[in-house]
Amino acid sequence: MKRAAGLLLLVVLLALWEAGARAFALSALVLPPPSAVVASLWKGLASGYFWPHLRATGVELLLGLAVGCGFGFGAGVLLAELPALRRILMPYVVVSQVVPKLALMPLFVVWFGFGLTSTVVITALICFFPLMENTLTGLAQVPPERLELFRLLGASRRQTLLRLKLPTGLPSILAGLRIAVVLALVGAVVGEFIGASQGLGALIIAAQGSMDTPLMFAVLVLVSLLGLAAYQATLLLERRLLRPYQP
Amino acid sequence: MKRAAGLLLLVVLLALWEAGARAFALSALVLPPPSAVVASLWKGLASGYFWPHLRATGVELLLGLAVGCGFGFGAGVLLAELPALRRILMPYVVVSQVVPKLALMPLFVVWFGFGLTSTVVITALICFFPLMENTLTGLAQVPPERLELFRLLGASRRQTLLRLKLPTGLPSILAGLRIAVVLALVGAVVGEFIGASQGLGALIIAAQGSMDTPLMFAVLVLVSLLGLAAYQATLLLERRLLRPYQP
Amino acid sequence: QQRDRLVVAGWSKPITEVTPLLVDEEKGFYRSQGVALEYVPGAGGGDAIRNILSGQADVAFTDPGSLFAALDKGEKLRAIYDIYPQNVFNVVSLKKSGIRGPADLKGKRIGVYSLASGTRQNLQLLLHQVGLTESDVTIVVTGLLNFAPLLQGQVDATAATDTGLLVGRRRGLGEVEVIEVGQFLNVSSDLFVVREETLRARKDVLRRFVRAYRDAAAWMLAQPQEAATVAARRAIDGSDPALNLEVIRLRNAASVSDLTKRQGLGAMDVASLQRAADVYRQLGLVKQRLDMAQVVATDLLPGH
Amino acid sequence: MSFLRFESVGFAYPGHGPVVQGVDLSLATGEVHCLVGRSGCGKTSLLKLAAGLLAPTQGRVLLEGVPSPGGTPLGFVFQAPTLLDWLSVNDNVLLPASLQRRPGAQDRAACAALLSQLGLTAYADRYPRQLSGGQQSRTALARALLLQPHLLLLDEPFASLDAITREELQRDLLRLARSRGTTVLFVTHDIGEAVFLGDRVSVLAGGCLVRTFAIEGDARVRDSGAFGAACARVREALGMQEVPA
Amino acid sequence: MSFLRFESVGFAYPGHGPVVQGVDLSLATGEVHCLVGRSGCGKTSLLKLAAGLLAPTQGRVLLEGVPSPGGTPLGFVFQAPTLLDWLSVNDNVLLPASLQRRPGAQDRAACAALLSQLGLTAYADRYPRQLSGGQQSRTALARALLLQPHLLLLDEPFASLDAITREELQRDLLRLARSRGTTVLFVTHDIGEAVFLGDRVSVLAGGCLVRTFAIEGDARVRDSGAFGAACARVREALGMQEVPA
Ligand SMILES: Nc1ncnc2c1ncn2[C@@H]1O[C@H](COP(=O)(O)OP(=O)(O)OP(=O)(O)O)[C@@H](O)[C@H]1O
Ligand SMILES: Nc1ncnc2c1ncn2[C@@H]1O[C@H](COP(=O)(O)OP(=O)(O)OP(=O)(O)O)[C@@H](O)[C@H]1O
Ligand SMILES: Cc1ncc(C[n+]2csc(CCO)c2C)c(N)n1
Ligand SMILES: [Mg+2]
Ligand SMILES: [Mg+2]
Repeated sequence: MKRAAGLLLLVVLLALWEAGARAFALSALVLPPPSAVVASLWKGLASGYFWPHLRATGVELLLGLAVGCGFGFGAGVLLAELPALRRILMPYVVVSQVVPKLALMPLFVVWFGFGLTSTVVITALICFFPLMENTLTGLAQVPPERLELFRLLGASRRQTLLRLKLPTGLPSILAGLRIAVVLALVGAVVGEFIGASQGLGALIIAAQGSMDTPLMFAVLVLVSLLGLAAYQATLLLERRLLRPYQP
Repeated sequence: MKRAAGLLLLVVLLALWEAGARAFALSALVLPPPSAVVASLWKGLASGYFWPHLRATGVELLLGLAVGCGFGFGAGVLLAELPALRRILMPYVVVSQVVPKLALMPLFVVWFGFGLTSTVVITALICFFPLMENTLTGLAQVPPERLELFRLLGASRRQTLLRLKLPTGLPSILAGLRIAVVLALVGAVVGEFIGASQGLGALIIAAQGSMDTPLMFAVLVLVSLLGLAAYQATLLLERRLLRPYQP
Repeated sequence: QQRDRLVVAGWSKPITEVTPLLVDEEKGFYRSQGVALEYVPGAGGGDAIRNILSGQADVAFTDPGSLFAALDKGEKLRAIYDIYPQNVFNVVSLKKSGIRGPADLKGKRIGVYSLASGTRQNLQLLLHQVGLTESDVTIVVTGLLNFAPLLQGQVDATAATDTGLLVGRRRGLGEVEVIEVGQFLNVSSDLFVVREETLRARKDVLRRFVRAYRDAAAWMLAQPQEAATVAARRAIDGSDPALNLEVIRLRNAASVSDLTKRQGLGAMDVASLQRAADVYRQLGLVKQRLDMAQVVATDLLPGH
Repeated sequence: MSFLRFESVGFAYPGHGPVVQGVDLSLATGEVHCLVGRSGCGKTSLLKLAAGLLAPTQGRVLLEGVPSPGGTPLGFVFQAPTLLDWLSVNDNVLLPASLQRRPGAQDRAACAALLSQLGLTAYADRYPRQLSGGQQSRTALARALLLQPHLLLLDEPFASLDAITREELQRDLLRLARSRGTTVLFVTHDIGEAVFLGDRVSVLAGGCLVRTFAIEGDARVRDSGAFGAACARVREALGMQEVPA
Repeated sequence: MSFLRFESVGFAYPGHGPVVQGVDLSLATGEVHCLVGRSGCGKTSLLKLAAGLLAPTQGRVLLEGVPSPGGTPLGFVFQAPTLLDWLSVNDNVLLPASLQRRPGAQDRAACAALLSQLGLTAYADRYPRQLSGGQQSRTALARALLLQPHLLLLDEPFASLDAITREELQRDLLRLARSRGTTVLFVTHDIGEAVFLGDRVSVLAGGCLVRTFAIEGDARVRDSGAFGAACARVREALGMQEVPA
């Protein structure tokens, strides 16, 4: 039922878009009709034109996500356990986040070279932050009685972290992961805007350069599908991990 | 003490950067030494060149943050209260997030016109998501006994939301806000890359155009300071709001 | 056979416009000169120069504006080849707007790709020719899809390039008025630029590269059909060979001038560059007086 | 008409076997009814069925003639004190009022009176985490009493209180229920408490009501023989052999 | 040497007045010591001081001669059952073992034995939220007993249990403590329970130890006169006038 409602909404939206594009006789430059986008999408997929780019972005997304989430989670744990460090390092973390990566891309290219590495670094940098913040917050949400329990049981710091704080903070950490997954894809695509000759981001810029808006929207559809798949995978992971929480 | 350690770290980092820039005889076009950046910063501030841009970005940041957080919070509440809606709308939300705003900016300009509106829309779109996700997660963390209590007390849905779920989810929501604040600034600056001729983002691009890398870094310093100020303000707000939680 | 690795930093992704740099696999222009060519992308001429300054690349495919700016900052750079002697920039307006010449731009809203782009610099050049400055118009940053706001009436005119106008027309731009900047100041659009140090240390490889590029450009001039087909395979935006062909025709047209007809492809027009540099200085885009004779290195080209 | 009525009520948590089976019980208005039974026999579940927090899977629960939860104002004390961490004791107690209106002077006076009666006046401005276990239970009790509900559902409200406080509160509760005609369903593990408080005492076992005893007025005096005898009967119904001195 | 020793211990929560004052007490190895006192008098705080969860602001607490917490393995039952929501009953009980090693067959056997003794065998795979209040308390008790600690600190462990279970467990606890020489500090509100269990019973009031009674062996039999007399003495020390039948 819900699935049907969702599908219906999609069809209605697309129909409105198509009708709008026709009614206002909008130039494809301003807003291409969905039919043109679908045609372009189909062509790109059938001819195999999209696949290498989709693969490139997919690989960057996965690598960047792995690195970024690894560091984000690690930093969250570290700063949660060492509050003194938090006051010292947090400004640097904030700066690393607010500085537009697009502006720093030339520097990344100098440091990390062209292609995969730079894009992965950008992706990692972008998705690092939400996971860190949410880990930080999640780990702090342990009720004091349980901390006392673990102290009494002689649990080491590590055990308290792994077996108490982490399970308690899990919902919050997973919310961070959902944000991170979405941001990581944006990071990968934006990284490709500048530093790459392959990938969906590069394709978007190329399509803009040749003012092929149907192609650009087709690529955006691919990006969206990739994003939806990644998000859905996160939800599945979440459902598995949170199972004992909803008996 | 911590403040001193932080300051020391900053000085050491800057010294390393200066030494590195000199040792490798890097071109100032690639990585300007901090001295050049400081000189450029000082010049821009003293001559008043930066102020209108700083103001423009600040205004966009505040407006975008207000709109984005408003919608993000609202959507989080709505989707938390109506899980059916969540399954239907979430894909659209994800798509709105993974589609790079930079690619859509030209179309935003067509839809929303140049200048403030477009940038505010982008900013809002970007900072909307983390707040939504964290609100969604935070509101779901209420222990069932307390929900039962509120049911027994005949609390309306609205009251249960405002007086139980919200206070319970507050730490999580505030973590979302911290992420949102940081992303909003990125959004504002990136929005200015294309849609504006004023603001720190426009300044960054202009500096890139004239290959004035020290100026670009000076602007990045301004962006960082703005980001730190905004983040600090969020922390203060958080400290106030969470006071009853740490008696 | 041992080949020398040489990296070219472009201002764009590997698009049809730079087909001569993308066809080594098929045509072997560079291989036969003992050069192993690589291409690194960029977003603008500034990126290309930054990439050679940082050692990521050896040769920059960049516009004179970026070259001037870098020279102005004290970088030691040399221009070794004139890729497009013709100025390809223009300002496009709808017929009904009544803009016929640069003077009509006064008080109008004019779109540029970005504040860092050649469209803006060339717009400034054009305005300068009729005694206007940027402050007499409203500059609007539109991004690459710059004809959309023109069609929607959010700008009165938009600065573009010849290929931009071409694809715009194909996408249904309709009847427009075009002011070509080249009519007023026909300065080169793109050059190969290297660091002085590279020129000294790798002169021989550079010479072979220039020779190879020239062969590739000549091939593109002679065989536009074939070039369009190869570009369909190599260029990221080349999926439509018919469009490729038109783009290639435009680039071919920009690659030749009276001077190149006399001295061969790539010949540098020092006087024209000097004029441009002087105008850039008058516009305040560069601070120092640049002596282009010192910057141009002609001795890599055959016949010198 | 009975005030609260279970009509062959059965209940099972989803995915588990039945925990309440065929319970028929009715409480007259103003009756104090005590429920005893072994741990896990379904007392809390029965209380939640009465409150409408659980919906019976069989039969029905009627409160003043309508299926629970109807509009009857009721006070509930959970087995574990369920206080809101971010509210002071005062605000926790005032919660039921503040969900209906801006708490007025009258509410504040009622709150202060309850706090004083429960020995919490000095703790009115503390947060729950700063209280001892018994102080938390008392706060929860005060909250349930604030609005003078017609029905009180109490789940071992005095379990973590010392004997003195406990006996004082038993007397206070009885006085209050009698004077206001409040109907009370009271879960306890203390048989003496059940006999002292209850007009009737029901024994629950394995989800079934096995016996209901009416307690005569003279069994109300703790050192009377009737009290001991009533206790002994309840103990026996619970399956306890040994009898106290 | 005494096993657990309070030496003029005082304690105050930061920003509040003292809640434990000048407490001198020592428990011999294998002693079962009960602590009674009115709600809020400082029993839980004293227990936490013994466990080293709170550090005394005055005096010191010695466990086997060293300041608490030393290395003495101890079992603690909190006043509210503090179980981990995401672990099954089994895993909650095994927690102390699994924090030290991979729980082996022996641990699993000990866990199963405890669960069976506490009547929880059928609930071993449930999560805490699926248990009744008393079942949760028993799980917490099983957890405290799993590793056979030398010291047991129990904060009203039987408060939410029915009389039968309670008396069974009292006997079990006593047997266990005697056979293993476990030292027990036991907080309760039930005076009968204190007298039945304790070698000595201490009365706490306003943070001070006001009296300590030694309970003679013959007072251990619940229906003996000595039992009643001992209870009466404790009640009196608590300030209760009335005596039960
Ligand atoms: N975290 C805290 N901060 C401040 N005061 C506290 C805190 N915890 C307890 N108290 C106070 O200390 C006193 C003793 O508390 P404690 O928990 O030791 O009492 P108790 O004897 O265990 O009472 P009960 O029988 O009600 O559990 C109480 O008055 C209580 O209000
Ligand atoms: N959420 C739940 N899901 C499944 N089973 C449950 C749930 N809550 C309680 N139970 C089971 O239902 C039975 C009755 O529980 P209930 O809480 O009513 O017992 P009780 O009589 O209040 O016991 P106690 O005196 O220990 O509080 C118990 O066996 C318990 O394990
Ligand atoms: C034929 C040709 N067309 C467009 C450009 C684009 N462009 C011109 S200048 C500039 C950036 C200046 O910093 C860019 C991107 C070019 N170089 N050559
Ligand atoms: Mg119960
Ligand atoms: Mg206590």
